[in-house]
Amino acid sequence: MNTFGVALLVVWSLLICAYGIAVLERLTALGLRHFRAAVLLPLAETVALLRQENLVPRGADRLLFHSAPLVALTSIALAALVIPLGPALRGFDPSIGLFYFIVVLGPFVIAMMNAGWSQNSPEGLSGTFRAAACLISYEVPLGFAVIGPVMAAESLSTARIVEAQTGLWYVVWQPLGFLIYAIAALFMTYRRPFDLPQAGSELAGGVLAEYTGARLLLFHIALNALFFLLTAMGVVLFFGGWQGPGLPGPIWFLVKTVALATVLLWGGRFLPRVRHDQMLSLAWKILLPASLVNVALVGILILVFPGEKS
Amino acid sequence: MNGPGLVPYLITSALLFGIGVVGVLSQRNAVMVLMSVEIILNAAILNLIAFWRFVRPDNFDAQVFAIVAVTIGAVEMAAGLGLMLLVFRQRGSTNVDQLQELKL
Amino acid sequence: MSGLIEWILFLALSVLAVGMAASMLVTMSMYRAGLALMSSFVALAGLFILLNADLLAAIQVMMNVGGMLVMVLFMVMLMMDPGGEMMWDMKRKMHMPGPGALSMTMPRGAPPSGKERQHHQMMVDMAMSTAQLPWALALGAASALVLIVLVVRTPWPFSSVQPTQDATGAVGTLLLSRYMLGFEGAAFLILAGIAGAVIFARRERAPTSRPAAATAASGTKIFTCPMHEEVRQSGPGQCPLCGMDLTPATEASVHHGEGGGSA
Amino acid sequence: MLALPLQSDEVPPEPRVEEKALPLPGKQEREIATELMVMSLGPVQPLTAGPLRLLFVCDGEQIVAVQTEAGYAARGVARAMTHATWRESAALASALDPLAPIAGRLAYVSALEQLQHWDPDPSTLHQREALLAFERVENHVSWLVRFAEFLADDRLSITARHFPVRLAEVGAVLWGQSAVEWIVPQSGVLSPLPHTQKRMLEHLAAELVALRGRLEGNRALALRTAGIGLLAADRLRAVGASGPVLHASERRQGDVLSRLLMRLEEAADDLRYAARAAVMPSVAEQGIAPWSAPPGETAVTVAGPRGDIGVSLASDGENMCRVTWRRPSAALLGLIPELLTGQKLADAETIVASLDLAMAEADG
Repeated sequence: MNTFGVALLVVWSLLICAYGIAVLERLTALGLRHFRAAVLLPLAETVALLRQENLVPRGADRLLFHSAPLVALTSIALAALVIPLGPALRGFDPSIGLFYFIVVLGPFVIAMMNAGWSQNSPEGLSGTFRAAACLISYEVPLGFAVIGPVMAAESLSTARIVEAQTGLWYVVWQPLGFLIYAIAALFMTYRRPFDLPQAGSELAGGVLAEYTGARLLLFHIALNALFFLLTAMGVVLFFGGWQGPGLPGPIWFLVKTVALATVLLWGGRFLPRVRHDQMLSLAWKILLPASLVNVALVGILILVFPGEKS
Repeated sequence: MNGPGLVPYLITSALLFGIGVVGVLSQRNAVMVLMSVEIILNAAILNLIAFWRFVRPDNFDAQVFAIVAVTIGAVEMAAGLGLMLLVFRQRGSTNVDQLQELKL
Repeated sequence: MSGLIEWILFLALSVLAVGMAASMLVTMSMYRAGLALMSSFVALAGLFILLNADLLAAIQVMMNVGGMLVMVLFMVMLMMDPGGEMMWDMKRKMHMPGPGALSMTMPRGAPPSGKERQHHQMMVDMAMSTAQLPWALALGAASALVLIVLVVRTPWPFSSVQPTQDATGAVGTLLLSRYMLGFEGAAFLILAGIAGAVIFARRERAPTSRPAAATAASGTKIFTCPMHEEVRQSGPGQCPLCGMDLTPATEASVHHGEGGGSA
Repeated sequence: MLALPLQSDEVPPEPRVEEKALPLPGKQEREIATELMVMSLGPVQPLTAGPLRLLFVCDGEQIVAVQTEAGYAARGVARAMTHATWRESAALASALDPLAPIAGRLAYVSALEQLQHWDPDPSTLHQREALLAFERVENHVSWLVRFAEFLADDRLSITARHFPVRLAEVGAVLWGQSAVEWIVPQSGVLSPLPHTQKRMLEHLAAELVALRGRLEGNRALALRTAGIGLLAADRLRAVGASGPVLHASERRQGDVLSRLLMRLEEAADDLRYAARAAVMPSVAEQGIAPWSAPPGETAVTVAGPRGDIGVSLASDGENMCRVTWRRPSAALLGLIPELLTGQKLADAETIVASLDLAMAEADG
């Protein structure tokens, strides 16, 4: 299969996914009654952002300012390649697929930091501090949470992890790991209630304070697409991926991902916004020990019921 | 035509090592010195992997060694940065030419 | 054919790795220096992939880009780089010639007197490298040269075997069998590193950092407001007019000329 | 929009900027010994009702100094009243705080009645108090809606949002569209409240009590609001603050959470009071010449939603020659710098919002 075609396909599907997440977010905020508004608002915002002037703040580090949204999108597009949409439907399947996924998302975080730092404003810098603090805290629990499925499937390959869940989804006997993964996913994409690096009128948008127009749009797309990817990876790791009775694999995968994204977005709205130092203590004092307990539990379960891993 | 052999990789590694030495010896900010040390470390790891590939590709000991080296590099960086933070809080600067208290 | 492509990739990646490492020393902003280091690491990871060490490439990117570099950038932002293009702006305003940090070298000789002194002091403050830069350059070049000569002249025992085994599995098996001790040792080292970093970075609340006025506050002193001289009371508290903390009367009158200088 | 009877040479005062140097901490006392950041917020920001500019000087995430610039909403109400007739001044008084028109107007009308030596009968007093209480509740619940937005807590936001709507329904039954017009010197106020509406008010009060009970046990909410923005009761009394902010410091801990709970508690009490008082029959007797006053001086204070709104009037027989307002938000405004200093930047929003400042009233 030619590489160009795959790249084009990935970019298009990411755009559609980002749009889907934007619609979902508005649906959870406005309720099902405003379905039309939820479908149309993201499109209207896109048009509005495209018509907006592309401002570069005075004294900005232009190279980083211009490159940040592109780097973010590129790293997300690369990460999207390893997600198995169906039995034979994926970009490529390296033996260290899951590891690759986490590795490739590293530059995304660097891009967010560059975005905040390059704009030469206290708001952006302060937002960057919050984003970086947030990053340091979620990465370790996220790493430990995905170890559970890897231990059970005895493989880092995403396809193998899905196949290993034919009998039983991992969420059934690794609920703690899934919970940690879900919280870390909300952390990583700055979703509520962890949206402090971006929200709050005191920072006027935080990391993205000075971004306008098309670049801001790119960041919105990147963040939404990243959220979709993380929920999709959550489905792969804990909900059996594309497996399901009757319907073809990709449809099952999509249904599961949308359902999981809805639950995450909707659930996050019912907690007050968490302050950054509370995010840190949540990550280090609760999530990290909990993820270690999860690893130990999974290990014990695998030893006690050797048949489960099939 | 064969691909690049062992020697080109080793030359790259030697160049990286030289740059690292320049950085360690000349940089004024302690964080920059730490970053230069990382370059030296990476030059060494590149050496290890090149030797593994071209001399003993059937023996994976070199990769294990490289992984441990990367780990040690990260630990060194974390401890070093913690130290720098402490120094910065106490002195308000991490410039090595201003931290001369241990000098005779 | 594949050999040619391999050569092209190798040259591009090694030029990138070496060039980025060099530009780390040349750029003026420490934040950008950190990013240059990251690019060098990523190019190195590319070289690892060329050498069939995919696992190590992934580890390289994750450890260095995902973990370490974030620490570096965080540190840099925390310490001095205020964000944006400030250093370039300064350079432009001061009309300094030369590329990047090479123009901001440590001035030599004793500080001049008179009008030049301020400029000299500013150069000292802004310099990215110490006065030993020429020595360092010479030493670096010499060591690289010696290494290259040694590398070229040594007859290396080549092996034409292609690595076939899955490196991930082999390395994992080795780590948990023959090198178990080293593996655990590295884990222990990380633990020690975490503990050390936490102890280093912990903020010490030394008693000396408190303002002397607060520790010296006893009931007998007369306190006054820095803003309102007419406010006088016999203990610490807040000014009824503006709400500022009261300061001891004697110190306040001493420091009055400096305008709100803390004791 | 109110046409202010300003003369052409009467210009509202410029926004006042405090000219004093900010007391900044020395390098030793700071958390991160690096450069300070200055962040500006406003003048138009969602934290206060009306424009207020806030300048934060931050050491990392910690605020080390705050400067406020008020006066963007200054209209010179007191000054304008001395140039207006007694009847026009009633409209001006209700515009002092557009969010609490009844309190301002009632303070003015009561002062006028005192000048006229006209004593309202108890039922009129009760009905006016009921109106005031109702307005306090309306202000408290609409503050709650805004505050829930800052916390980004949708459950609280959804619960809070239906209170203003239902209160407005009751209000429309009681007074038609404009309750303010009911307050006229020497006159009773309102028709008795239908019993169904009374029950609705009592029901809303019970809901508010239940909401308060739930919020008191809500740990997620306490994480964000408890222990920040502490205000001592003595300090509040010293600057002349009153209302729920003072009560929160007197009866509870005085942090943001206690202010939230205090508002809910007072709103429930006020609703019950309004339900009781509003069913009394009105005595509609109109005196002679309500819009004039003999020479004299008087001062009246009524309990507004943000504290006591007071007016002191001096009449020379024809017009007012001196008018001074007591503005509760202005007292709290001066506390913002000391309140925010030492707090985290992320908390500043919640703390300022918890004071419920009405800038139009604070600027006068």
